[in-house]
Amino acid sequence: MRAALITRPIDVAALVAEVAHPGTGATTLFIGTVRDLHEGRAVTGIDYEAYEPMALRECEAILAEAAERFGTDRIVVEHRVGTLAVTEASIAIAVAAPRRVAALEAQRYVIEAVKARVPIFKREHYVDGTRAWVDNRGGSVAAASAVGAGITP
Amino acid sequence: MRAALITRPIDVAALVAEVAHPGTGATTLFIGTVRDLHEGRAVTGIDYEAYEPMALRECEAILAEAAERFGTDRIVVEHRVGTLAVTEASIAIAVAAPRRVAALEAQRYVIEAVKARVPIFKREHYVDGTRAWVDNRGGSVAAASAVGAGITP
Amino acid sequence: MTITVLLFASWADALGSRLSVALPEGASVADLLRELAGRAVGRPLPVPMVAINQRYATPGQRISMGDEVAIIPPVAGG
Amino acid sequence: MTITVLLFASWADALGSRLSVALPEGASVADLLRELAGRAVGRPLPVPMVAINQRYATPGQRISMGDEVAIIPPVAGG
Repeated sequence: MRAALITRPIDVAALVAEVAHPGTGATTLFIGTVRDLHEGRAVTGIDYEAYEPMALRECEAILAEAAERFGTDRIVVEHRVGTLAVTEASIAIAVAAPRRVAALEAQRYVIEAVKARVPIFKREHYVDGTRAWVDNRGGSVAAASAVGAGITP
Repeated sequence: MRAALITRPIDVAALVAEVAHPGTGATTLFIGTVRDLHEGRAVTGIDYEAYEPMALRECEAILAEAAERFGTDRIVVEHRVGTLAVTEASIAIAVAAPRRVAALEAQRYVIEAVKARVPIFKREHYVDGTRAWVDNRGGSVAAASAVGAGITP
Repeated sequence: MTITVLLFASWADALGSRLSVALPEGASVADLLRELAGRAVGRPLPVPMVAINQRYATPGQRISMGDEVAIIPPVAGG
Repeated sequence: MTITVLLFASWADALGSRLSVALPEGASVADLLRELAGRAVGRPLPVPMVAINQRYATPGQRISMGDEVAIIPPVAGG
């Protein structure tokens, strides 16, 4: 198992090679990429920012959970930080397991958990030159409720 | 969409590149590999044989079903035929979609359907020099019921 | 009528990869399987599917002259 | 007591990426969020989580001197 936050482009072929083993029957690779459209707005790039020590710790916890649950510790995840262009990979997850169900389900577990829990943030750049922080629930800051809503006792 | 049966090693990086698109938010890759153990027996290699025109037709039907169901036609599958060594890839499936759920679910749909329906057969080679045809239900020919069982009216 | 049957894997090992089979006009997939079972008596072969013109066929489906007929042992792709 | 708070994304844009906050001894996460809300009145900030020593904290959890405290806006990894 290995988790990393990196600033260089993700080498997905290296991740697949890293989890390989003669006992492997199935390998899965998930790649998240910056796409050119978000909720109808044309996107030109994304800044990824992380609370790095906690993000790494959460990623490592997620991999340990997946290993325990799906019976394979041949799992690596790399998440990019910094500014990415459209089509660049923001995350890659490679899993190898003796059987396909474990490889498929561990892959899904890891990506869903990363999206839900890991303190990484993104700011989209739009063609009109504006930028906005967005989140995985589909909201942008402008659309979110005011801070007061969440802290009323 | 593209399906192929090939005799050369599968170039998984080329498949990932083939489905790439600026509108892609998630790419999944599934790789099935020959592993060194099957039901406790040490395996040294596998012969894959196909009823080629029907196998290709079934693969294409599966891709069309996945495209319809998950809303992306950026799907390729390659299956190897011939003799493979341990760690070689027998199948690779790459899917790209705007959103991850489609990429994950199309991947799973395609591998499950290929394993269930596509007329491809495999014969395992064991360390003791013997060989046996095996199938995806976990049976080997020696363990299977006699032919008569299936054709009694 | 005489039809040509393609066979694969364990069935090809037992009976060859291509077989000519004489069947009465209007014979069904089940009729063909009964005929082949007679040729494979005592051999440990797995129950196959049958494809007609590269599509899986049902036991009651009729076979016509000129059809491409294939015996499909349990599949193992992936 | 004075604690140092790390902020990210929209919260860092609004209040800076590092803030010193004076809180009474035994203050909770909810107390900290009330204090920060006072500094961000009228700004459209999303409801954050709070982490203490790099683990997500509950609203009732107490903050101690020397804790690493962070404001975590809605996450967007993946």
